[in-house]
Amino acid sequence: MAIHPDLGSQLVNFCSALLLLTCFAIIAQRRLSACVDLFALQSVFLAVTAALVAFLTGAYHIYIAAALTIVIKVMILPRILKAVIERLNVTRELVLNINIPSSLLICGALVILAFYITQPIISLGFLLTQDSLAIALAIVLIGFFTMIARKKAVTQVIGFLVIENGLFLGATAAAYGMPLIVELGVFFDILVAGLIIGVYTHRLQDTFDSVDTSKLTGLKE
Amino acid sequence: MILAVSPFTVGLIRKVKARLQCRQGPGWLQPYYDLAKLFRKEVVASTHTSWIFTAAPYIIFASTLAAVLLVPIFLSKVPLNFAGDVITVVYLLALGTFFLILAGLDAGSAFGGMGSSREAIVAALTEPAMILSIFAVGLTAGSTNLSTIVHKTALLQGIVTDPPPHLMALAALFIVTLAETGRVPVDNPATHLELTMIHEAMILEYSGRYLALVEWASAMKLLLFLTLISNIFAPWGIATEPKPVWMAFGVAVWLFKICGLAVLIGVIESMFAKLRLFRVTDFLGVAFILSLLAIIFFYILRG
Amino acid sequence: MESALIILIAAPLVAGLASLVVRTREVMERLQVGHAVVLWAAMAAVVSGVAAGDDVSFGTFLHADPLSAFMDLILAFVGATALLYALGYMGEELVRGHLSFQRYGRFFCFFNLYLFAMLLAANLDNIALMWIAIEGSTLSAALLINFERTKTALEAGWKYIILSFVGIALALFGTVLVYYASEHVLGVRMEALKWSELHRVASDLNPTALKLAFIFIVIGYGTKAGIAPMHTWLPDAHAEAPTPVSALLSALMLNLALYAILRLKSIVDPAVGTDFTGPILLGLGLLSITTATIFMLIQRDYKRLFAYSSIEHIGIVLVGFGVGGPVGVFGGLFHMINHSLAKSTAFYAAGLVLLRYGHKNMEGVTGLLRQMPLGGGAMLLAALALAGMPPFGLFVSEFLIATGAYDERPWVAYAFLVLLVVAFAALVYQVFRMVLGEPKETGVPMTPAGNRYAAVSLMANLVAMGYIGLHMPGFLRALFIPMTHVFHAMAEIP
Amino acid sequence: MVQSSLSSVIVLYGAGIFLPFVFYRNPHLQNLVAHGAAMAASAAGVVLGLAGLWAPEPLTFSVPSNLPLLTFQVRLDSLASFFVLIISLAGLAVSQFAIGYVKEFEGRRSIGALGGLYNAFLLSMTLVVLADDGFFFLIVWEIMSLVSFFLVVTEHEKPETRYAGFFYLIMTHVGTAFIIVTYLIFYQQAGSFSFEAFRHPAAPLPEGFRTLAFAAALIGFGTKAGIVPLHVWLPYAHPAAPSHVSALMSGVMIKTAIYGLIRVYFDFLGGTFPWAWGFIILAIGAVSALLGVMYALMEHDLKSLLAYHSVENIGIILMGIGAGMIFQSYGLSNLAALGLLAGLYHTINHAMFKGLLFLGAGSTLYATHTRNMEEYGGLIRKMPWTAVFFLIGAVSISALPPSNGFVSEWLTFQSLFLSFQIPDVLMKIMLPIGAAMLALTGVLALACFAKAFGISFLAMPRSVHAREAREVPWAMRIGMAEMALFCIVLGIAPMLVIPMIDRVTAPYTGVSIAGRVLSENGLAVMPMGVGFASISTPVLGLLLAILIPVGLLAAVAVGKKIRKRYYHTWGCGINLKPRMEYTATGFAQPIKQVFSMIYRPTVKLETEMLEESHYFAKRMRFETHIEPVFQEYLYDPVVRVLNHFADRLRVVQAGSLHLYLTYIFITLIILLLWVR
Repeated sequence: MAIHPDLGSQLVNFCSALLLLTCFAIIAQRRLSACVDLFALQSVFLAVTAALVAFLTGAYHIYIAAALTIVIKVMILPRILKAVIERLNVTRELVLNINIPSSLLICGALVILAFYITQPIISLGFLLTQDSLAIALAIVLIGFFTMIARKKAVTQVIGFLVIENGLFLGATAAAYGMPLIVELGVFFDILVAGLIIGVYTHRLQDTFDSVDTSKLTGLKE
Repeated sequence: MILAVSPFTVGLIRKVKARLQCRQGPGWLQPYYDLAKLFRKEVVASTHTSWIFTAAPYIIFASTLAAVLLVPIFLSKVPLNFAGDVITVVYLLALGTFFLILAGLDAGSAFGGMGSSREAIVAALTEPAMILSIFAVGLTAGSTNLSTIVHKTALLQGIVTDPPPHLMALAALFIVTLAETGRVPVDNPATHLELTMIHEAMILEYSGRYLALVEWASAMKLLLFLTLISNIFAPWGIATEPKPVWMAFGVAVWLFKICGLAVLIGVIESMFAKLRLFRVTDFLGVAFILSLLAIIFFYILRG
Repeated sequence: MESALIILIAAPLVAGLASLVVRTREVMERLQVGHAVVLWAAMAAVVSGVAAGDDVSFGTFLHADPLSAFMDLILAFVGATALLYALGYMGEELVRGHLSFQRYGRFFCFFNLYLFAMLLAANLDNIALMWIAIEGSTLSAALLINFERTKTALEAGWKYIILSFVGIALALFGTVLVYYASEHVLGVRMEALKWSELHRVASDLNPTALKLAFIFIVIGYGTKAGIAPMHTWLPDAHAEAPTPVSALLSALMLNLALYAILRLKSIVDPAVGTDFTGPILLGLGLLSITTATIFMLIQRDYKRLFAYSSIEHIGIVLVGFGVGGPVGVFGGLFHMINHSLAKSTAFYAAGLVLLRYGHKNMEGVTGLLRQMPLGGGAMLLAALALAGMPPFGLFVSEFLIATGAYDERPWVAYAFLVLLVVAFAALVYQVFRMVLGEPKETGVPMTPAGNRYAAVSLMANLVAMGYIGLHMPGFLRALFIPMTHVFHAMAEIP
Repeated sequence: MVQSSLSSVIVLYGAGIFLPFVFYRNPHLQNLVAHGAAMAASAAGVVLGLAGLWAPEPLTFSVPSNLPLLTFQVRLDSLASFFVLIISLAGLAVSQFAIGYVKEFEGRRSIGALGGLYNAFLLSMTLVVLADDGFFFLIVWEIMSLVSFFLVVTEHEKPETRYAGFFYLIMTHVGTAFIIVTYLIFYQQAGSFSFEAFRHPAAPLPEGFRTLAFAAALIGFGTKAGIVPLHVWLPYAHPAAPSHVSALMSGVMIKTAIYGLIRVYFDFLGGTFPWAWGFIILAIGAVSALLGVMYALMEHDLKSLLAYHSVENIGIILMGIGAGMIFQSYGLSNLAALGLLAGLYHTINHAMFKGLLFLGAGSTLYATHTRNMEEYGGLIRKMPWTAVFFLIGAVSISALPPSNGFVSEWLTFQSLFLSFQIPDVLMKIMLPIGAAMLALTGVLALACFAKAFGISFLAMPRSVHAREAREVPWAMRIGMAEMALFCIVLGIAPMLVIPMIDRVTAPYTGVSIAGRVLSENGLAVMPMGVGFASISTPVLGLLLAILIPVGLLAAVAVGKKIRKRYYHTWGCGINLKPRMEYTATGFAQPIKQVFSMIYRPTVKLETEMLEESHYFAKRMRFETHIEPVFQEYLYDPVVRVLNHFADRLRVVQAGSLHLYLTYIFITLIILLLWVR
């Protein structure tokens, strides 16, 4: 059955907009476990978006990608992170590099920037993924910003994963997803990365008995 | 010629000074007696000295004599003319100075060293003025070759053609002469007081024939400079052609001139006091400036 | 040929997995030595094949064009010497009881996987798969840097991971953008990611998309390449990693990341014209040289010193490609290979010093020439090479780059020369303080076995340096000419 | 002929580099092999130089390299041949000397390394002057610097040696950078680095670039030559090296810079330039000469003293060349040739007598194990040969007739004096002033060497070292003898040297002046004909030789046979002790006083009085230093600023991960905005 392309693009854009919103929520959130949940939520939206695109364009390998997203980003990784949080019993982040209101403002600026930058190439985008590229870029930037703004290792990891989500959205939206093998490779890498980071955070806790990465300033000139 | 006459000038100067001090003073020929006597006396050499000490007097004597041979005295054309120009003369004398300094150091006495070092600084300060003044004169003649200079000036009476540079150069060269030959106010040949002596300090260790040679050489040096002055700036009457009559006349004129200069020096010596060593700088600075001005004037006048 | 390529890439993987099951040191040594030999042989086959001009590829994904072959040459040669050196180095640690045999084996496993990932990345004819391979190398490197498990090593590792993961993520975004641009020309299929295809249709691709892509790629891979201001992880990682790993990081990984950037440059240029990528590379290059020089001046730790020197040299290469033109490009490429050789040599020597004294503080290190002629001499020669002294090739390449720069933008040449002089002063001053003079500390001398491996690897590197220093072997030139064409420097090499 | 000698030069030096390592078991053999090879190679080099000088047209040989813009090409034109000759002559004598001198290092040092580096040094210098390709030139130039650096730090356990070596390496590297700039400027028009292309560029060089090339070359080569104020490294580096190496560095290596200058100005720039260039060269030369000799006077370290004299003599050479350039720019070809002649003549002279003096210093060092003149004294009786050779060197460098130094300085004087032919009044006045400065320099040099020789060799030994000194082995004496011989020949046989140099200058000035400068019988040297000015060193020598006996005869004639008695020197009643002797410091004191504005001496006098009375000193301590003006006000500030700046920037690498992330983030944003 065919859905009107405008409607399709509306849906896609709506989903990606939701992704963006979750980013802001993460920025605004101090409690770590909540951040993880939000990340999981974002991943769900992501999967939905992917599925939508797959459905609308008939590029079926994207279904697999969506499925993988659900498995890895909604199930496995949040578990790991939760576990870490449990073990470190750091529930909330009290001190931030940049306080929440200004963070939100900056993120707003970043979104505008993203639109501004991608505007010239949007035109070649396929109809129904019009603005997703811009949103993807915005998510990447915000994830990046999260890593700068937050101090705890866990939140930095979340920021990193948000970036990944942005990338995935970009890939899906802009190019109907990379070829399957690429997707698989990427997911594999993300998985391993998540594991290694988990290992590292454990070690950090053991050695520095804190995951406050801003304390890691032993090596300098 | 110079060999023969040089001691006489020394004697003359001494005489003049003596006279000005209302003394009888030694006879004209006293220096000759001294030399003869010294030649006969036995030599006392220091055990610390090396062959340098022995060789130096001969080298000094020889170099001075060589310099003399390059200078036109009463004949404007010297046979050895091609062998060297006025710069060569200067450097030959420098050769003498070099060995004199070494000799002064050789004995290892503090006086020798002191004299040597002072001689060095005086020489250093004198040289530029000398070169420049020579240049100034050379420019008019368009040559640094003594015979040419003398010859030309003799023919076209250089000093008359453009006086200012010549006069300045003359003054400069005269001062240089006083410094180079160790006369008052730079040095006092009569003194043997540690604090003041320069030349005497260096030859303090010498005796007998060595002393004679050195003294003789310095006398020649003095006369050499006087000759230079007289022949460069007032070459009137010098023989321009090797004719007996002219030459005889030239000799007479030359004798007359140097006597005049000798008297002048004598007068100066008895009028001025010796300068402090570090005042010599200013004195020679004047000479330098004069000779520099001479050159500048030369060009400005020539346009 | 195909087989050679496969062997070249598979050998490290096999050797890596094998080293997990090895139980004795002798076997391990035999295994790795054999592995090194195989690497050399396979590399020789591949390079000569490509130099001879025939098409070396396997399946759709593996393809060795001159540029890949060039990377293979560097990776395999230095990788092999690093293996030998590691045998000596880790063997020494083993003998001294600093690490268990199990970890000894694990080290070689990681080490070889690292090599594998890099060799794979160099030969993959697919921009996205290359990204995956490079990500793989990042992961294995993360494990190696933290291998010694000290506090500082952990910190260095953490910084490395976070920074390079961010970088690599940005690079992926860039890759996506390239795909985004290319699929309009090549359609939504695998070919749209093939280097060769992209290169073919480069001039039709959408310029703006490529520009954005290039920015993300430069920043992304630039983080791994240690380009200032993304270099910050590099000194820490190089200083804390086990020395063979530092050598690998400096001599191979930086070049590999650079390779990725240059690949993309060769595609972006036809689309948007050189005066887009040129200035970016120039600016970053000069910035890198400056930063590195400043920190070399005030350096107290000799491993960090060489790390910064790597940043400097990456900057020099960037300047070479930034100015472009046959001379500049040639200089840049020649600089890459010479720098890998010299820098790995320097790190090998530094490792010997570290094994002897057990600390990295330059104050305590003097009179190396007296105390350990091998290490001291090698360090001296390597430092002179790195400082750009003939008869080593770095002088030639730096001079060529300056010439190329003078052709394009004279002021760049002047700035470049000034920076080089200061860098020279800094490096030479620091190294000579260590090498000359009388020894202060006695330290622990090495076992003959360890020394043997070290000597072999050092000699191999030095000989290679001398060999390509002032005169270029035919096969290398046969590689270089087509490579300069890859970068659209079509003009004849003078 | 040429080809064979060229190849034999390279092969023999090569053998000298590598063979010593073959005999690593036997240092003595290594020594013989290395320096034997060097001698043979230098001999071949002499042949090569002469052959090249008299060859009808320049010969070229080249080997291709697969690298872009680089060909290993050598060209044997008259200029190159002349410098090859200088290098090889010096190399011959020095290698001979080294055989003896290096014995001292056996056991303490790797003779193989020392000998190999020594050969490499000679080879690189030879190639520098032979190179016919800018790229190749720079390579051998850098190798030359590097090798000489290693030779300088031979005794690297001494901190001051390390400092000297490092300072030298940095300075010379800076110089090289400037040379690179020079060549790049030429390259821009020529499109290649071959000197042939430099000579005949596709398009003529714009005026601005010509000036830039002039300045860059002056700084670049000037650093190596040691012109003021770029000379600071020289007095550290030259003394630090082993003496035979110092002889080569001071005598020969800095001449390669002179070669480079002539190559660039007269060959590449075609000898057409404004008079200002010549004047700048002349002025720099005058200043270098004067300051060089003045600092030399204050030195008590014999080798540093000689090093400063190198600065002085480079200055004199540059004065000659500068005068030549001025004349050239006014189109007075004959005089230009004369100026160059003077400069080049002094170049070869300085190579010889400075080499000789350094070998002499090396011998005293070998015998006394100290470089401090205050600890010498009376050496003339311990080591008579060395004394004689040193004296010859001293006379030559003091330019006393009939030595070789006199000839070249006289020629310089003449070329300065001839300025009255220049139409420009300013120049007319400036050049004589230069002459005055040259005169002052000459006399100060005389004073300095009177001091050097007098204090070191005459009077009583001032220290136990000097008392126990022994004459040096034959190998060293022969080496010095060779050098001395070269000096004398150069002095009394200008009629052989001038035609040689004339072949060098003729291509650049377009005129051959050998016929005009030499009288028919070849006895006299005369710039403008005998009527103008002339010297004849052979005759002068003869004259002195005759006149010395004359004095003797006179003495004998008047005062019969000599009676001689030896007794102690009179020391005011007390019998003389070495401590009472006049010291080098004391000797230089008046000069220091007079030129105090230049030296800025600082004097420290500590007096301890006796408890009983405040009029009797127990002990006094007297210290005096002269201020190293250039280092204090020119070099140290640069280093200080750089370090301070670097130190302030530590914060960039503060260790905070967030900071690092921020760098990347900001870079990303900036670049993205830049693209848009």
